[in-house]
Amino acid sequence: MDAILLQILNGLDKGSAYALIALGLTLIFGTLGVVNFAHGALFMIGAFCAVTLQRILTLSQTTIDETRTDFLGNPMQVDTPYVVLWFGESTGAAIVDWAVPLAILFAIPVMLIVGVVMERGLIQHFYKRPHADQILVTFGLAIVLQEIIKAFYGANPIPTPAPQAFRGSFDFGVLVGFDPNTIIYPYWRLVYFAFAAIIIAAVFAFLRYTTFGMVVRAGMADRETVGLLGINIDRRFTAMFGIAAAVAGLAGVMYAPINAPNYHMGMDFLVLSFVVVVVGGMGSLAGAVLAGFLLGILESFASMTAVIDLIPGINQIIIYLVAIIVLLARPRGLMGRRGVMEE
Amino acid sequence: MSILEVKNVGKRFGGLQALGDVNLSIAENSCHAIIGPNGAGKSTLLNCLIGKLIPDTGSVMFDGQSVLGRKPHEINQMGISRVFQTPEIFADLSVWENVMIPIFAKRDGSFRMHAFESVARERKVVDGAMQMLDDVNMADKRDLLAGSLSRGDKRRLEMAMCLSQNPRLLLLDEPTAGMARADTNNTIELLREIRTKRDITMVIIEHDMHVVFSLADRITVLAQGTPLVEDTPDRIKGHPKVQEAYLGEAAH
Amino acid sequence: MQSFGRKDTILLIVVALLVLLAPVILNPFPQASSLAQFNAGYPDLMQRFVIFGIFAIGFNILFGLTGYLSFGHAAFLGAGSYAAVWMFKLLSMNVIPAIVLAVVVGGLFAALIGYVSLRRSGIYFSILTLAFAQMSFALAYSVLTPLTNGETGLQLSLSDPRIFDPAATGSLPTTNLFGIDMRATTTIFAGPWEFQLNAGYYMSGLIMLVAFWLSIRIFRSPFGMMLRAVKSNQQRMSYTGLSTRPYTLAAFVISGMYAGLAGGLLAAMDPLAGAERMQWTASGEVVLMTILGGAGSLIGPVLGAGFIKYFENIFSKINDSVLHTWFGALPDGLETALVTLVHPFVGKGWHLTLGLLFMLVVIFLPGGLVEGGRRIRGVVGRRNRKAGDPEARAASKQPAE
Amino acid sequence: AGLAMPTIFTGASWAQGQGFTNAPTGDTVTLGFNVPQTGPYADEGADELRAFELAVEHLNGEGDGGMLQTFSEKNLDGTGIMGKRVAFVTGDTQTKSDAARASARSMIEKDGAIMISGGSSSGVAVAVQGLCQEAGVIFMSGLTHSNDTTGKDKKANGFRHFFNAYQSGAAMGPVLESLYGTDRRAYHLTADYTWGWTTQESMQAVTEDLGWETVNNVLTPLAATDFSSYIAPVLNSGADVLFLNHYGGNMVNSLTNAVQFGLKEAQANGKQFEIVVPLYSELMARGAGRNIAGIPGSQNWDWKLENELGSRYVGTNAFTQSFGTKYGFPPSQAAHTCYVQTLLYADAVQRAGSFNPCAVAEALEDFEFDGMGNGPTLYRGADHQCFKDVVVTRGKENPENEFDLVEIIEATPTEQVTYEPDHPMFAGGALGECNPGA
Amino acid sequence: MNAPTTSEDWNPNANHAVTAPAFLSVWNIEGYYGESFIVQDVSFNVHEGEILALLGRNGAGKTSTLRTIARVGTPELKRGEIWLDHQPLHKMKSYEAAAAGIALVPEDRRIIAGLTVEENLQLAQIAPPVGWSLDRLYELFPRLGERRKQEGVTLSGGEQQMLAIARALARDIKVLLLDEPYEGLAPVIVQEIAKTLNLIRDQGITTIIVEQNAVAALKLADRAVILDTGSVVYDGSAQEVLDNEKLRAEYLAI
Ligand SMILES: Nc1ncnc2c1ncn2[C@@H]1O[C@H](COP(=O)(O)OP(=O)(O)OP(=O)(O)O)[C@@H](O)[C@H]1O
Ligand SMILES: Nc1ncnc2c1ncn2[C@@H]1O[C@H](COP(=O)(O)OP(=O)(O)OP(=O)(O)O)[C@@H](O)[C@H]1O
Ligand SMILES: [Mg+2]
Ligand SMILES: [Mg+2]
Repeated sequence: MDAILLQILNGLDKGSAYALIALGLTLIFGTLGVVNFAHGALFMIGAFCAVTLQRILTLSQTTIDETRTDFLGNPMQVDTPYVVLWFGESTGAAIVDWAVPLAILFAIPVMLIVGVVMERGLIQHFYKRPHADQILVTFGLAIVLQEIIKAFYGANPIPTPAPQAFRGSFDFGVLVGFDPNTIIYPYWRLVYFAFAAIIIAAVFAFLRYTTFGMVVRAGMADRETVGLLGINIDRRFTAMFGIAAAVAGLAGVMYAPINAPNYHMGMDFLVLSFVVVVVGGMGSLAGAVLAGFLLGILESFASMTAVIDLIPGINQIIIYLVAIIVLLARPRGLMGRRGVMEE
Repeated sequence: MSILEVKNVGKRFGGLQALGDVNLSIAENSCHAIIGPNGAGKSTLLNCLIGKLIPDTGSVMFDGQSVLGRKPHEINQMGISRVFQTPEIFADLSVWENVMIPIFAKRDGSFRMHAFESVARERKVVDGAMQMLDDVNMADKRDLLAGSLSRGDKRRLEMAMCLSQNPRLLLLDEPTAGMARADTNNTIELLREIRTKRDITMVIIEHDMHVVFSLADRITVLAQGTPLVEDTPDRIKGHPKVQEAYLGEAAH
Repeated sequence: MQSFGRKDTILLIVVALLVLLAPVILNPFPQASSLAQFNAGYPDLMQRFVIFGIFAIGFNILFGLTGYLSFGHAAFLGAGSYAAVWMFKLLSMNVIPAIVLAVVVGGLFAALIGYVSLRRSGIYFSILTLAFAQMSFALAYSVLTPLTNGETGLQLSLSDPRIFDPAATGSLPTTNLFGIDMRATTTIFAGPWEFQLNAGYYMSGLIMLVAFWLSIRIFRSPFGMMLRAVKSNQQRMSYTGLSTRPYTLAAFVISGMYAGLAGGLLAAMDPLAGAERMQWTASGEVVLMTILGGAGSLIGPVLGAGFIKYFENIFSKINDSVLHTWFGALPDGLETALVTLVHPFVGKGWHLTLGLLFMLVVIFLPGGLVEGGRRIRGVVGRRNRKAGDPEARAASKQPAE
Repeated sequence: AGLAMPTIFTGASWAQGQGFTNAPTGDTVTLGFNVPQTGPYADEGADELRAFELAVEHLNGEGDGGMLQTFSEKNLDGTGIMGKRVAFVTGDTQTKSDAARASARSMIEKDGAIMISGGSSSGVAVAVQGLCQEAGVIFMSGLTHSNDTTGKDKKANGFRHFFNAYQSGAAMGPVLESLYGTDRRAYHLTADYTWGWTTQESMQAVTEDLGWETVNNVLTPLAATDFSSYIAPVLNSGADVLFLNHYGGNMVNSLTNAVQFGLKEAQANGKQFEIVVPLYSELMARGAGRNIAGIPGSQNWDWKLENELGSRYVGTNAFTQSFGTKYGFPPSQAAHTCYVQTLLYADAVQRAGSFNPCAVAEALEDFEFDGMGNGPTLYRGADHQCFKDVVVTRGKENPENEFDLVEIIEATPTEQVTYEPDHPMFAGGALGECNPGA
Repeated sequence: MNAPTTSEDWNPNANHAVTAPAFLSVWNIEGYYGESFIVQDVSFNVHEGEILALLGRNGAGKTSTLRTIARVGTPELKRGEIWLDHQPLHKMKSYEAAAAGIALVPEDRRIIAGLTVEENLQLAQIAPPVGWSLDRLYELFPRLGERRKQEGVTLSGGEQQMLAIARALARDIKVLLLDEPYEGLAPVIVQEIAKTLNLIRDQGITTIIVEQNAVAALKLADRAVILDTGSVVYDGSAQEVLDNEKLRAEYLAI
């Protein structure tokens, strides 16, 4: 029982990550109809916003300490971050410590710019082109973005810890009456869960309580006619792209403490996010979120020893197996709309 | 002897009873027109005949066999072809490939693995397609992409595709809408000619009364999903209820 | 028009000549020159060109004609490789049984996956195929290790039964075609040039020509026309009395057999089958090859395959010391500047170059590399036709009808 | 000679004339360095490549000579190998066996490489080793830790300097005992492929010999990025030690996740909960950041060895000095093993007096040497595995900079990590005969 | 083939920008679909409040001309000018032209998939200027009111036509371009729409109507322009076409 509760909790958290990543993709892919293979790269850039801010905050003044030597026997260089010099030891350290949350503020404008530039500079020429061309160009772009990040940050993961206050975990089990240590849960993951909920709610509210969503959907179905109705659909598509990039980027920022970012983390999530979006159903935000949670929870269950013992290797394939079953049982995924990317 | 027997067919869309309780019997080799106001359920009825929709109630018998429950391609292989209200063609193929495909379908059935023969060597099919395009005055456009045709031409092409199959029952959903007058007249001629040359039954939906009265042997008036009257053209023309609800001044 | 006409015959002859002369054409630089780095005429790469060409040709039959975008074709390639290596382990080092079984296994596997996946179309189909391939990959890497040898890949070993061959002693046997060693190479030294004629390459090349010829036949056949009809309007097709599923399934199986063939040939040239051959990136690669070359065109996919493999194998090997030899003759400052400039795009940066080229090709050549060829021909042609300009303009003023 | 008649030579593609593949004809000899330049191990590959370049420099008499001065054999004098200047080509394995083989084949077929070295994973090492065996060139593997490389997949033309999973286990046993006692309950998370399995198997065998109990072993998918659902049940399982049999990105992520779940601070069975990572690398440690502090693991070599454990490990400082001077940071164990392999190959050629792979192999087999930073070492002839001390390390609590992440606990002496060639974990393969390619 | 300049008050040599002669002027426009030259040097004028019938056989280029005026992407306008009430339409994109007061009811209706009837109408009122209220439109087409929650594309053919016209009226427009508005409509509805069009004219809206039912269109129209293979072959009063047998037979085959 507690094991199951634990995995549900785990699955919810994993699911919130999947849902958040898929949400950004579904805005571009499910709504604008652009097969965006660069989505993973956007997620990755988001995570590297956190890394970059961390680097900026730890920009250091280098002094030579003659009393110590480095590995080659030369006098040791000592780096002191400027923030520590300026604000004093404790405040400076606290600012560095809070780099990831601060990176949210940093990432929003960066990602909006990245999204808008990407749409204006490239994607806008591809709305009418075949999906195959979109795949090729966005895949090319993803590689280029990835390689640029690699050139600056290397291929190795870069640890980007959460603030001290959110390290460690919370004994959830005790709260609901289990023995200590049965259901523990890292604080940062609770934060991630809450953050995902807020972003998802905000995107839903935006699309639901403004006409924006309707216009964009209409524009995707028939750009020409929407233009005839006096609507500058290009601008809205650009805005949508910017929002989607920001959502993807924020998902990445918050993910950085969970797994140290590396330059190919986007590719690792790319396939998964497409699967989530399609299982959820093309054109449905709710579907993407639902599918994210569904797959997250099922993946957690499949990692239980009892389950693996029963079906060896199930944890390797569970996501794909579920995807196949869902798509066979429901022609358009969980809640897909008719006519979106069906041919 | 009736070739198509529609009994008690009903179809609902959510809260809307699109077809109430339709009974229709269409005589072999006749031309039967269905007219009625917009949204009366005419296209829906045709959809039920070709397997695009499955009616909620009732039965549809074609030549003694039930149509319901069969896949669209099986129904076509039974000998039913349809021209759609908005043209359904192979937009990315050339005009004459559009006409060849139905001929192949008629000859080879619903699937054949003719992967190593050459299309150009299929003389009969090629000639048949050319002949058909000649018949609808489109021979000069045979190499154009069907998708780049004007709307009237698309309609003519679709009709050629259906006719090239020599169907026993031809369902025409507004075949001349958007066609120039001259071509409308040609189409009427073509359909007449085909009727005299071959054994073919036609069901035609049209709002252009000129076409209806030139072709139809019998007319059913459908309104709100149920047949209002069924009679000969002359008597329909004079029918007061029809005039008021549907024809307006046009009949005068 | 749609027959195996003169144009197709010429195309086939040109391709055949290219395949025949590839060892020479691809080695344009003398062996000792600093540009020899760009030579691609060595057996391994030439084999890869034609084998991935086969893979892409097959993929194009499905994707180019029907528009069904499979993201799982690598699974058939991988299955073909495994089948072939098992033949080498169990039966004989002769490549014939291995290739035959690879084609059969590729086809059967494709029939299975296609039968299920083709219940859906569009993106839903793509994701279904992707899911199947990823499952195959994950299982081959882990649970199926007894069958696939997991991470390290399936290789020959001295203890294999190989019932039709004499027992191997000491060294591992090599693959052969009735005694012709697939690795046998004749090297021609012509002055400073060096050309390697390799038996395995010529066998693969011949098979590719046959595969290419078959694909032209399919493109020109009524079947090919039906596949294009599937892409254009499935509704119309079914109301015309055609059942679309068997057509798409047949195309899927045919392309699966091509993939199996390619997988078998890879193993025949180098008897190893690894799980990564089934990964989504491998499936993605054939998609990219086909689009890059020009989906739906006959020769495009082969060009795309060559393009990607060339960059993968040639550009990745250019390192800084190679750059220094190239620019060594220049003044020092300029040399360093040029090396720094080129450095990010070669060696470990070859991905960057490839990514940029993907973007450039698709932006400037919608329709892929074949479109590039067409444009070059167009420019040349137009220059020749300049004299008749007013006439040409008058002609174009005629309406389309 | 531009107008000379074409000469035609027929034979296996990579064997030309002298009885073995790619016999060097001019005044240079070409070595092929095949390392991951793209993908997750690109940084490791870059470090390997640096070491290779340094080795070539030293062989050609440039630079400060590095370990050539400390190496127990004195055959190499900075004039290349057998008087031929050393040239090299590089390639990208992409950490895929297929791509690695393609790259190696191009080095052999196109560039005439006589020896291939490098690699950063066992799958690639085994695949390329197989290829070199077929082609008839020597393979000096880089970083490969699976038992199989010199176990069931060993090849006559392949040689491994790096240690292996069995040796990790053997080395760590005593250390684990002294750190955590004999009454422990272990939980294993294991990457679900051959390297993971062999590592887990070794660790389980060793710890059970100490009297530890194995609570559970869970296989984790290769593609996993988030290990939370595997980590979460650990604390409640009754275990008090967690083994992460993961490598590279998997290890960084699983360790980060484990620390997030508070396992490092937790108490279980009345003891402090502990995490163990059997195979350690500097780059992984850097990726894991502060999470690695205090976590024990094993290494092939570390740049601090000579300073901390004395002159037994001579060579370490010489190498660190020349590497650090050239590149500005200390070398990793991957760099070290690649550097040493290159020198060992060169020396073997020199001693054999021939580039013929069979002669080289013979010179390497049962070769004993010293001064390469690992102390006295044996290249065993029976399986082409090096036997030397294994370094047991632990993440440093307060690292001074990003290269100073691990501290050495001890170096386990060679005897403790030596096993019989027919040990069951290594059974099932045969070296076969050396293949010169002709 | 040059356009016969039967339009009285228009001097082609005048400075167009300053002295735009009519309410809507189309000057020597040339439109291309890729390489194919479809709209070939078409010119005509429409006066404010006028109904112009644009006639011709299938493929004559009527739809292409209307699309060019509405500034839809294809056909591409390569030469010529279009002026609406001193505004240069030829320099605009379709949404700008729409804001300037152009509304096109396309021949294939173009009801937007995935939106309900009501949403289709709301969509038209997002960008200013807004025209008739939804209530008023439902009054005009009660059928649409009944079906307001239904997905637009599942309407019957005729209902879709009504929706397309209603959508144009939902905007405050100066010029209404109707591409075969009667197609697929029952005769009674045709009469209804004809009445509506008269009503619209009374409000000062200018209309260009393309119709295969030439007689119906001519009865409604003040003037007529006839196209043949992409060029203007007649420009004059509608009544004259109705009266002139020869003209009708030659260009309209009626
Ligand atoms: N899929 C559907 N969902 C909901 N309602 C539908 C659907 N299809 C048709 N309807 C409704 O059913 C009614 C009948 O439609 P149908 O297309 O059969 O009319 P019709 O007689 O062909 O009209 P028209 O002459 O205008 O083409 C219409 O009111 C239409 O809105
Ligand atoms: N997208 C296109 N690409 C190429 N040619 C086209 C395209 N659309 C139309 N055409 C061609 O342009 C010409 C004019 O077409 P248009 O649709 O304007 O005619 P129309 O007068 O509206 O005819 P209809 O009465 O049949 O609707 C036709 O010859 C048609 O084939
Ligand atoms: Mg209808
Ligand atoms: Mg038109």
